[in-house]
Amino acid sequence: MTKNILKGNLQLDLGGFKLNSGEFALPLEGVTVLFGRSGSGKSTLLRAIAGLDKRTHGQLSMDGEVWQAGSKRLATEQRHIGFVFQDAALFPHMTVRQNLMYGINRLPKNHPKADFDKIVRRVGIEDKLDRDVTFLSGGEKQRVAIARALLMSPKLLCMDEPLSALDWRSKAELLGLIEELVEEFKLPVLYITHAPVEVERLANQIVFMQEGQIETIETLQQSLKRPDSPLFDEQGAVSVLIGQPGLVEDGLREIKLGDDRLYLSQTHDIHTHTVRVRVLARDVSLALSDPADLSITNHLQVTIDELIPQGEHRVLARLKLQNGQHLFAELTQHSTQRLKLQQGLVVYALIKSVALAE
Amino acid sequence: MTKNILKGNLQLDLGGFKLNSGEFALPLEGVTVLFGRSGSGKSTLLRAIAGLDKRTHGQLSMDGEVWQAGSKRLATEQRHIGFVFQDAALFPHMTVRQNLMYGINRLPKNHPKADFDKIVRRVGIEDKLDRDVTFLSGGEKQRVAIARALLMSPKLLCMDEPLSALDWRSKAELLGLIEELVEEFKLPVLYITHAPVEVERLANQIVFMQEGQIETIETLQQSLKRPDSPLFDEQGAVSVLIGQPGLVEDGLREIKLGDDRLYLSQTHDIHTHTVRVRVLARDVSLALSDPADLSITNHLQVTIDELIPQGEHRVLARLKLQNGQHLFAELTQHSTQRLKLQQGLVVYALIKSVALAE
Amino acid sequence: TAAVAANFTKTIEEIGQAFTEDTGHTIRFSFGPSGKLFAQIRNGAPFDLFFSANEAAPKAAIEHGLAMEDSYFVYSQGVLVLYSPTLPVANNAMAILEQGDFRFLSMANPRTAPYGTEAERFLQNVGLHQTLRRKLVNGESIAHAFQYVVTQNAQLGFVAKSQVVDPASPAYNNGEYWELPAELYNPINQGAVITKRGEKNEAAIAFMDYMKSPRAIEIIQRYGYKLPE
Amino acid sequence: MIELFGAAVDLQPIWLTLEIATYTTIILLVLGTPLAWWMSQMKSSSKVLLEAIVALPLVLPPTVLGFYLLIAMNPTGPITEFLRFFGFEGQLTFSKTGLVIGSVFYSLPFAVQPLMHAFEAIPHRLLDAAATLRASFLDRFRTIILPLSRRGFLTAATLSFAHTVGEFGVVLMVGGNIPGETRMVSIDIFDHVEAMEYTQAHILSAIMLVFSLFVLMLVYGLNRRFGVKVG
Amino acid sequence: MIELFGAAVDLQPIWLTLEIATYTTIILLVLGTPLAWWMSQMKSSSKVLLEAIVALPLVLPPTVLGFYLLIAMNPTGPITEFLRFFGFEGQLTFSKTGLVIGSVFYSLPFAVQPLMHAFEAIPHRLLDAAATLRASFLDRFRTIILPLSRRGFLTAATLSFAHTVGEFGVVLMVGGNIPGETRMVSIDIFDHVEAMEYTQAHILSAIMLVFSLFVLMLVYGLNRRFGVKVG
Ligand SMILES: Nc1ncnc2c1ncn2[C@@H]1O[C@H](COP(=O)(O)OP(=O)(O)OP(=O)(O)O)[C@@H](O)[C@H]1O
Ligand SMILES: Nc1ncnc2c1ncn2[C@@H]1O[C@H](COP(=O)(O)OP(=O)(O)OP(=O)(O)O)[C@@H](O)[C@H]1O
Ligand SMILES: [Mg+2]
Ligand SMILES: [Mg+2]
Repeated sequence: MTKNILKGNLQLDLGGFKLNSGEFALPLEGVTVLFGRSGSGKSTLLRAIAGLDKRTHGQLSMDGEVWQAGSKRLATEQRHIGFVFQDAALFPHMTVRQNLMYGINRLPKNHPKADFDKIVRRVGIEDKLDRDVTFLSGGEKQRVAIARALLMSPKLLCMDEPLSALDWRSKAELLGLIEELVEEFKLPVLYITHAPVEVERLANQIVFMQEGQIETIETLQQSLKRPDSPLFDEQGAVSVLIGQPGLVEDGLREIKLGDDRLYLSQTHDIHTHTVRVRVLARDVSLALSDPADLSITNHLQVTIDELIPQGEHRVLARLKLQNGQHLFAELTQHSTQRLKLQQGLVVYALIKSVALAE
Repeated sequence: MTKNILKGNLQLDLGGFKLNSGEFALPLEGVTVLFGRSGSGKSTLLRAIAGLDKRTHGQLSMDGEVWQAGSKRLATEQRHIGFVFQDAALFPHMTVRQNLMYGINRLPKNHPKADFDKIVRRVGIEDKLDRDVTFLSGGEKQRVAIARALLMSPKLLCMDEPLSALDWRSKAELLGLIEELVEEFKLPVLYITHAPVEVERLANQIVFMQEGQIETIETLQQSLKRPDSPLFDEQGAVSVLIGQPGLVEDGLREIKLGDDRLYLSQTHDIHTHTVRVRVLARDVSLALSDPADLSITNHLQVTIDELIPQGEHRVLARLKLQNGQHLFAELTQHSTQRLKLQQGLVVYALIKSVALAE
Repeated sequence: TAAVAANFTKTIEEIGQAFTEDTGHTIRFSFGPSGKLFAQIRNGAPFDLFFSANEAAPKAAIEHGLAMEDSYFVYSQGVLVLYSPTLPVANNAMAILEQGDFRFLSMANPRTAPYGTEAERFLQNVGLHQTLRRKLVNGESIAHAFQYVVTQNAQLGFVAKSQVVDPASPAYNNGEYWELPAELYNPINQGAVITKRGEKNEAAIAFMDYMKSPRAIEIIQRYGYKLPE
Repeated sequence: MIELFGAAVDLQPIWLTLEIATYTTIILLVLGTPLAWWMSQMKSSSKVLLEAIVALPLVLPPTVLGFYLLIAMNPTGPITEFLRFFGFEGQLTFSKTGLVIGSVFYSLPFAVQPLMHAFEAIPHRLLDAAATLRASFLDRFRTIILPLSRRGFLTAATLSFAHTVGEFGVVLMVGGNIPGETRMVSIDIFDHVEAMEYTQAHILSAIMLVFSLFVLMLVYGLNRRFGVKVG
Repeated sequence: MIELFGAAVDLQPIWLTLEIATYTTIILLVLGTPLAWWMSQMKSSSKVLLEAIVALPLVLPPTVLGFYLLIAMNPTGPITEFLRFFGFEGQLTFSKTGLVIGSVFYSLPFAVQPLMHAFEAIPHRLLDAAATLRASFLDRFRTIILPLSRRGFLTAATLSFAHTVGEFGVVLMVGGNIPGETRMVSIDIFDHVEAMEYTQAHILSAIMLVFSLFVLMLVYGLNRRFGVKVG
């Protein structure tokens, strides 16, 4: 079956840089993140997939439809894609509405039409339709760009660092929005980002790139298991726990993790069926016995799976929850020795509710 | 005494924006941070102080030397200042060395000369002197810009968001560098930043600006005491504990806070006499009794000074350490009630060593 | 259409009007330097008649088979005068030239304009060419030479008599002029031909005849030209 | 023929000049646009050669350029032959068509250079974005490139227009100074000067100067007011 | 006087042309630089007026411009009086000095426009940085502005030079066509055409064309190779 599979092998010589993807076959469900250092060719690959570079060679097919064969290329405007650029790339000489209608006016007659009002409302730009795009804030611009792409009812949505030019507040808002839109519109998405937070929130699978080549393709869980995951940055190791949202009581949101319960100090509405809870390893402490008298709300019984020594006298503990998910805790060597922690020991992982981010 | 005092009252009409500082007198010791929203006029004020805008009016004197009197202005090149711009502003048609020598060659004969080799080494660009500046990385460029300014042996160093264009790794490195240079060269610095982290690491005093006016001038400690301090961002409230560095043992760095001890999981050399330890309120937990069996290393006996309800069912607890310094802890309302916390109660503040940043 | 050397502009326009009054035909004129008009005729310009300011161009046109050989005739002769707005040239022209107490003497370019060639010949004949050589400035045409004098960039100059006797001219009654003795230079024959194209153009042929009519001759003389004996 | 300040001034050459300049400008924009776009997208060193060739009309004295155009456009010359191939009949030189062709050659650099710079300044991602929104190349050209290079078009149009108005050598050579057909105002002024009719020359010059100053100010003003900022 | 292809060609006008064009270019750069800088720093609407005035020489037919220069530069005219004030003696018209002054007027827009655009493109913070490094205004101009607007200077110089070489009307009017003194190559070619000496005209034209193409390519090539990227 080639349904919803993007497969191919693309080459592109830019003079100073050569893209040579190697064979790949991406089952397109949910969000596929392209991840890699700056200059590793993520944007080049995404542009090649979108047909934006004439010099592309190789094979590419989507859902069985051939997009590239040798140097023959289906023109970008013939592929059913949407594209969101880092800097929004809105047309400066048009209003917001004209930007949105630009693509719609060019859809073939028989192409399914998206619900304009719904998307505009969903993205939150219904009161800005007649504004000049030049005077929008960065976040507003990116919302318009996302709406413009969604309105094409694309079979594949490409996003090249859509949040990286925004300040942290807009970033947080738009990240939530994208997460919801992806689930709501059931759109396969190819997403480029440098930010582990975005990967952890959005990714189903991750394409790791290096020097113009696809290195590996992994699921999020696979790549978060490695203690040296490229996804870990200055905040150190991270675990993502996946659960079902429960009720809100007393200002705490319950998250079901099998039989365990996690409480988040976050009460806003959740529109998705599963929630990802991102836990920094440095926010997790361990206790030998279940402590009372402590302001820390979450006490999860876990088994120590492995103790991985890090640099600077630190230890990363990989813990197994009762439902099999894993969790990292970052500790000092000193504490590890003091508490005589070792593999197989059953301990309590303590996580402050206020430190948890959905 | 007007020694090392920058005082004045500056006006500047930019058409769409009016700067009207109001009377100010800044004792110039250590780092004075200009803080305020984007567009509040920080850069405009700093440029006016440096004499970079001809349209400036008002009074300004530095160390008793008149820099501005009415619309009469001492030219920028006559003021003994150094200036580091956000984007380095290196001269693209010169090598690194030529950039550095540019100012030195223009110093008056009797002006104290800075030690070229020392500064270049200190800033870490000794192996890049003959490189073309266009091919330096962002962090390297900013190092050159800092060296270029230091080499002027200025009486006042102005820095307008020197780190904001850098990635987090360069940011961290350069922040440490600036901190050390400021202490080492005993330079009064005027520093603009949006980033609370930088304020907390560097500031002695903070000038808060709003709509072209100076609102208040406070010390760092004063402004961190307010639970609604403008310095708190998406990471929530922050406390800065000031202590003396002790020894490193077992991978833990001891910090003396009066009789209390704090342990940081950081072992790199410290070149300064005091250390600032930045503690996020969300990283602090409270326990009614001093718990054993816990991986958390730091247990400080504190008194609850005040419990300040926040939004979203959270509570901010202001705690007093035994040496009088204060510390914030962010808790859920739920925990506050469960532990029956109240003002005056003596509790234990728990802080993970790995969560602490110098 | 008749292609006419620029210096003859006003004269021929007046003749043209008279021609229309007398015969009912109309004729249009295109003005330009003779050499350029010739180049244009060679490249297919729609000119039926060619009134040149020299003999060479119409003869060359005949040689290249561009014009009717038997139509050639000299329709007028230019008269050279020495003109100056400031110096008393009317009576002491030769003395002034011999003293050379002036900075620039303007004339037309001897290479391209017959007025220039003949002015040069005059100077050679009176033996002043060598002494005045450094004071000569060349206008591209006789009109140009005249502009130099009238704007007082040159103190005096060899110009056409037609330029100083025209009541509309800025030189009319402004300054003095001296007519050069005719024996000291060759006649400046201005030749005309009917082009190959104008061969069958009745109006053109009629105009060519009209140029020889008394009324036309009167106009030509009034504008300061001579006719060949 | 009207009376101005006591002198009879023929306004016909002014109208003709405006007509020729208008045609020339339109043709230059039409031909110059693809040429300038093509040059703006070139990366190779052949761009250098092309830039130099386009700038050549600047170096040649206009009369000399006119002389060669006269030869090239004569009834058996290459340009006429070329146009004849497309069904053109008649003669190029000494006609308005010829004047326009001559002016087009002469003012080419003034149209191509501003257009090329305008095209070079258009951010490529806007075109990419338009492609992902299903716009074909011509569609993108019409809806993105043209509106965003409005300033360039304005500059190209004014410079071409002004340069054609002020043009003399080519027009005199190629046009033949035929009243009502190819006598443009620059030649007319020249003729007046030659015929010692200085008053008419002054009046015509003043009209041209004031008119041009007005047009140029209008254009530069619009340019600043409506200059589309991109990026 | 040399023999080329069987025709006697006088190379003197070529040397003279290069000499005049060189002087003109130098003077234009010297005078155009402060003017262009001043215009580049203007914000107000008076910039529009100034831009239009600088562009005016484009609109006037060069011969007409030449005629007015002839009036303005005559021995009692305003320009001569002005220069006399500075100790100048002698006459402007019919001299190299006059030719250069005429060419300067004529090519002014070609020098000022590229310089103005180059100056407008220099990031202001580099000048601010230089001021904090104790460079006075003239010092900043010399060490920062000049090197960073090298491309603009190159363009201004080529355009001015090329335009002066190709210039005809002004030079013809003002110069007086004195062999060895004011006979420039454009007039020489014109004279050959007038005198029906077509071979010489072709040879001179070819020399000018090849030379100019070569110079233009050199300049555009250098421009691309060494173009300083700022920002
Ligand atoms: N049009 C181009 N011509 C030549 N080289 C190019 C071009 N576009 C990109 N490159 C080079 O190709 C390499 C890969 O670029 P690309 O933008 O794909 O990287 P990336 O992984 O997206 O990096 P980033 O994370 O910084 O966006 C870089 O070295 C870049 O300089
Ligand atoms: N040269 C100028 N002319 C007109 N307005 C200006 C000029 N420079 C700045 N402004 C305006 O003055 C206001 C204050 O600008 P300023 O750069 O001082 O703010 P800031 O506090 O430094 O902001 P940021 O944090 O974004 O750097 C802004 O609204 C800005 O648009
Ligand atoms: Mg990229
Ligand atoms: Mg600022």
